[in-house]
Amino acid sequence: MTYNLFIYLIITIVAITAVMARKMLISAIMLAVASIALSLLMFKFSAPWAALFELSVCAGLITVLFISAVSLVKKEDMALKESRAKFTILPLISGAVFIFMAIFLMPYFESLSGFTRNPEIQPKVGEIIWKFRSADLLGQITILAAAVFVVKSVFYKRSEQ
Amino acid sequence: MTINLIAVLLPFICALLIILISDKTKYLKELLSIGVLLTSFIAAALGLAYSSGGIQTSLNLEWLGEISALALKADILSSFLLAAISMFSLAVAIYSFSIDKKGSSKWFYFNILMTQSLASGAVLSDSLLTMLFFWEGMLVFLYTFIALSSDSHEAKNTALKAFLINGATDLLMMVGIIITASLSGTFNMSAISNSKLTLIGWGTAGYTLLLIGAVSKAGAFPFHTWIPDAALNSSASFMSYVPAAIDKLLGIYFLARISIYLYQLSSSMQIVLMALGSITIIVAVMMAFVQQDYKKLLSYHAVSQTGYMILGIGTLNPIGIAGGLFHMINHATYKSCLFMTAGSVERQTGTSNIEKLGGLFNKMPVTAVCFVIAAAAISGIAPLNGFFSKELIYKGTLETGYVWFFVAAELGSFLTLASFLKLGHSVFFGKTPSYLENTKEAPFSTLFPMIAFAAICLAFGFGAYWPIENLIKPSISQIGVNTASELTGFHLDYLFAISIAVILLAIGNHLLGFHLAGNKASKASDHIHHAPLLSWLYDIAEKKFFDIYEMGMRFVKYSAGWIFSIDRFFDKITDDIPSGAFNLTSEKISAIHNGSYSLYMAISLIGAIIYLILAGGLK
Amino acid sequence: MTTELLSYSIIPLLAALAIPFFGRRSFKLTEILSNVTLLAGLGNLMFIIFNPSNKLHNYETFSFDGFTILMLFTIYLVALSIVFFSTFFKVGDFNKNAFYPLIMISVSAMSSMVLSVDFFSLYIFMEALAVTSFALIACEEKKSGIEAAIKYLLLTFPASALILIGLAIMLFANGSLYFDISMQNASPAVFSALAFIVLGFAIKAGLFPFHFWTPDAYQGAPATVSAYLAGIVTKVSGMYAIIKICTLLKVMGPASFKISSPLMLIGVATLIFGSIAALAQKDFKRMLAFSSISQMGYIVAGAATLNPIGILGAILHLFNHATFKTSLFLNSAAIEKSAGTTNMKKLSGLEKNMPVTSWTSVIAIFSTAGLPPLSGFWSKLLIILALWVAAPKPYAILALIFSIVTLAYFMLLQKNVFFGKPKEELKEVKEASVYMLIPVIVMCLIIVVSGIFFPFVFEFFEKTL
Amino acid sequence: MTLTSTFSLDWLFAALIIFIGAYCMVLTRNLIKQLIGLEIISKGVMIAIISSGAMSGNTNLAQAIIITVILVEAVIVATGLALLVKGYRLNENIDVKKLDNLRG
Repeated sequence: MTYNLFIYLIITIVAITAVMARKMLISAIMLAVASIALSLLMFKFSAPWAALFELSVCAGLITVLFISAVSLVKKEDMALKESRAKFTILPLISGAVFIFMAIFLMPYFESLSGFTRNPEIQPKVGEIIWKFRSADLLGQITILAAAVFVVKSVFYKRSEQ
Repeated sequence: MTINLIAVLLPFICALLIILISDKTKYLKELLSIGVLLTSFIAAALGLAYSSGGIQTSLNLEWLGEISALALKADILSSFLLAAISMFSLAVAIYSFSIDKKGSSKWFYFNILMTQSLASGAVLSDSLLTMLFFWEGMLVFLYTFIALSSDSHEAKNTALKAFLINGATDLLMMVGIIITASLSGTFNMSAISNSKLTLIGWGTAGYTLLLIGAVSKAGAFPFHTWIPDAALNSSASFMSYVPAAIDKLLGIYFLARISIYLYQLSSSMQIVLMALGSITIIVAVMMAFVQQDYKKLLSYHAVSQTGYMILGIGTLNPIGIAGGLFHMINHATYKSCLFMTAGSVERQTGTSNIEKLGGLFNKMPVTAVCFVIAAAAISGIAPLNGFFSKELIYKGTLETGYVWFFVAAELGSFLTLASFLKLGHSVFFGKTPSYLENTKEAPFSTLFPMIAFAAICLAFGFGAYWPIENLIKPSISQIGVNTASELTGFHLDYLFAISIAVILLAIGNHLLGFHLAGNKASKASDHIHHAPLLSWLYDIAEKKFFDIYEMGMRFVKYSAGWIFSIDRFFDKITDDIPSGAFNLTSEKISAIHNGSYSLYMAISLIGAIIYLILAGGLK
Repeated sequence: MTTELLSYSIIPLLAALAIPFFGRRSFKLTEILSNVTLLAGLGNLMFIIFNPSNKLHNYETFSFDGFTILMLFTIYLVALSIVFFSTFFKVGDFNKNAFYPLIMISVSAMSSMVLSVDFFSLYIFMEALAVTSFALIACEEKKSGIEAAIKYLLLTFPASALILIGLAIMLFANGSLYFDISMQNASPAVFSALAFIVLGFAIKAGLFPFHFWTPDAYQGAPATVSAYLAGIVTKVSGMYAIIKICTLLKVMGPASFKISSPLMLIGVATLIFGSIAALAQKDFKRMLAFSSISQMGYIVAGAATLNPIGILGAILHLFNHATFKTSLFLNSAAIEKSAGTTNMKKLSGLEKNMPVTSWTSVIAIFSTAGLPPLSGFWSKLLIILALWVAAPKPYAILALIFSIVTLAYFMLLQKNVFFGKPKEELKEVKEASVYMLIPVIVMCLIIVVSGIFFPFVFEFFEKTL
Repeated sequence: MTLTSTFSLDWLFAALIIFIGAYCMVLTRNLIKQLIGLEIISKGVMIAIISSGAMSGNTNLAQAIIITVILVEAVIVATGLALLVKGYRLNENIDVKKLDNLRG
């Protein structure tokens, strides 16, 4: 319980920092930190595969993508004049919302957990993916193929030049 | 049933075939259509023979479960109407063979065939829903029929006018059908007729809406205004087919069905019906009397005669109903014939303005004789068919005890005869203008249907006993009218005397007008046209002040302004209030309220939360 | 997944992967390959549907329901029309080497979505579909396309999150995400999950308070892509799932009205809002977009009655919407190509120049407005009947009234664009080429034929649904 | 407050993180920040999924789902960034507020 609470606090604080940060680069790095914390949580929930993926894809690949995009549009950091006030009040608002949720949503979550229904069998991850969720494999292939052509179509002018 | 279905399905298939035939082929489309319509007519006539022989057939295709069934039933009334419709389709198809002014002949025959198919389906339907399907289908082809009958912009406008008027009333009728069905629990007309509905509570609304649909189809006041416009802007073939024949047949058929078969009417509704009939007679015949265009004059008469039929059915006694139905078939015959003469005259002389016509009797003798017979029939001159049906209607009206409606009908009769005297005199008699010296008789294909109709006028007049005994009586006794009393016969009673008096008065009036207008027959109506008060009424009527469509358009124009301002108001609300709410929360947030995207996102999220609360997700 | 029909999703995927290799040789081959793949699929589907032996055996040999097969048919039909149309529609600065593969991948994703038997595969294929649509919208080098794509991405992202939350609830409340298992124990938690999932798909379908991205996406996208999006993509990605869930809710008893009644409210609000907003539009494509929103309202309202008739009406209206909206959008594309604009203020009197386009528009418009005997009439009739029977009466009346408003704004459109006096600068406008007219004419034929032979259509669904 | 498992706590924080992400997506003008908000929301959703998997003793199914969700998320972010870069090349800015040419 304490471990979970600790991780959640880290993720919350990191997320707030990512939103509040003045520089986009810091936001991107904060996001990576949040991903790492989340993967630690997943280890705790005994979901090692998910944690590995989270670590490699979210903390790795996505951060790289973000940082390269940020470096392309770097000067916008200065150009975009945004009011800071809405971000500076975020911690306060988050606190208020947290209290609100603890009062109003907690009972709802408690009542939801009353309806838990455990499955009879508990197959292994590989088994699940191959036997029960083979459709997802097709989905993954589809979405990866889509991603390839998306990038190809969006950057079409550039690849020609 | 199969034999009746031929009249529905064969024209439909042929219509689809006609689209495929190239525009360049000569006579192929015409001959194909005439052949198909001839087959349909023979089939329908055989069907009529079967059902008058007591064989009542029906067809049920249950395909919507409890909601409805595709139910067709051929009782005597339906078979009779089916035969009549097929006859008019055939006649008009033959007539139009050598008429050029009918638009593209491909689309003309396509429309005729589609109308024949759908109208046949409508009269055969036993389920209100099936009938509605055919009825609404006809609406589409009414539009294309008018719109394609001429290249002009006016034709498209008139088509739109006809479409909107009939579309609006059909919509009302649809609501009426829904009410009727929910009151009785079924769409099936035979089932409803077993326990007739009464005019209590919702029943009144249901019947009134159905009534609007029926009389609007028949072209009664105030839904008639597209007919005179169509007379000017579309072809004589169209006029002799749809407004003169098919619409009357269907409208009056449905009126008879609802008023006698489905509903048990009250005496107050009887007055409403009779008043509607009388008003239609008077208003339309007044307008007809002063027209200077051959076809437009006829088109107002087509409206006026509808009034007689409604009056007849509105009497709710056997004599009146028989008269109404008999008048329906008679009117279709002679009015079709009259429109055909108009088309022939227009074809041969190039104009339909009666001021420019004259003395055509010698040039076009057959057309003229047909005109005289049909005109005598419509005016109710003694031994022709119009006389007998009108006499039945008068008798029925007098039997109800409301003398005023009888007087109105007689006044209508007087003006009808007067206007036909004027029309006939100025077109076929008098001096022949020099530019008409070379006019020739119309070709045989146009004369044949005219002669046939004139012959029917004579036959149904001299032998009025036969159609009344064999067609009208069985039809109405099958839909539940007691026909014990004698319906026909030539009586030398007071009605005959009155009719003679009316004829003499009309002739006198014509001679007076002729004299006052300086011996110009086409101006013989001027002494009434320019009478004080009447001239003012005529003026504003000519400006379409009373036209329900124009009224609607005026209303739409004003209300559009209103709706626009309401729309602006809501626009302001959707634009300003969400941002206004944000303003209240914090001025800072409003400053960063960055245009459209954020607003979209915020609204979406707020909507999501509201939905979840509504769905009880957060309980 | 329904394995018998799996090839319908795998073959386009393989074709998409093969296209870059063909495209390097000759561009023609790409076009031919895409057209042939889709045509073959469509031919197969038509064989399945119209095979007389199936009818003889009363469709008992069908191992899948009519809804699935109809959706597959619609997907292939619309995609083939679009691909065929764009083969001859050479406008704009396109990357066609990516355009065709993207279309093929989205066809594959849509087919997989239709064939899914659990909520999670529904979700993942929906995402794949969404990703391809973002790219399709932005495949032209235009500012408006980028703007539309970004808005589409960001504004529909909450849908993904909501669906995933719903899935998370479903996961512990049921232990499984399969449709049939999910429905076996209807605990309040399952209803919560369904509420979230329905809400997510409502955003994807562009229903009333969540519709903001729809007009932007349709207006900003290239002409053929907007026809594709409006005709099928957004319908499958949002509406299919909603109807599917409604068919599942149908068997869950009275408690399901907790979900369906707010959904019905949304549907009616959408149909009202869409028609009212469409009245004020100045742009051809934007008006079509709002009309599309309004028709979505009809479908949702019909499905949310949970009445067999209403659900059938919704399914048929989905199909009819695909036919008439595709033809209208393709017509708008033809006009954009010929006249150079879709602004209705600049267009007038095109009927003389483009008669076929004008008349096909009339047919599509009449079907949208629900005039008999066109196919749109029947589906709307079924929906309104279902609303009358199984919903508060005012809903049915509103649906009826706003179907007249539909006719009104489309008449306005027809009048502004095709009728009226031709403008001087539009004198030289030419009719679209015959090949570009073929898809539209085929769609119109389907509208007319399926309207006239509606009893057979009805019988098919009665037996197979 | 005695909790039988960490379920309610997990979901409470998941909700909070989702709120932070949504706040970011509604209020910021910077497109990159929009995408970061999107990422934060997905983090919250993933917490919810893994927690419900653990709750019902169905962690493996949850894992399988999370793997796919991560993939999808990566593709969506990649698409978003690609569109952003292309938009930057055409518009010379990444301001959401200036994306308002489509209206009417």
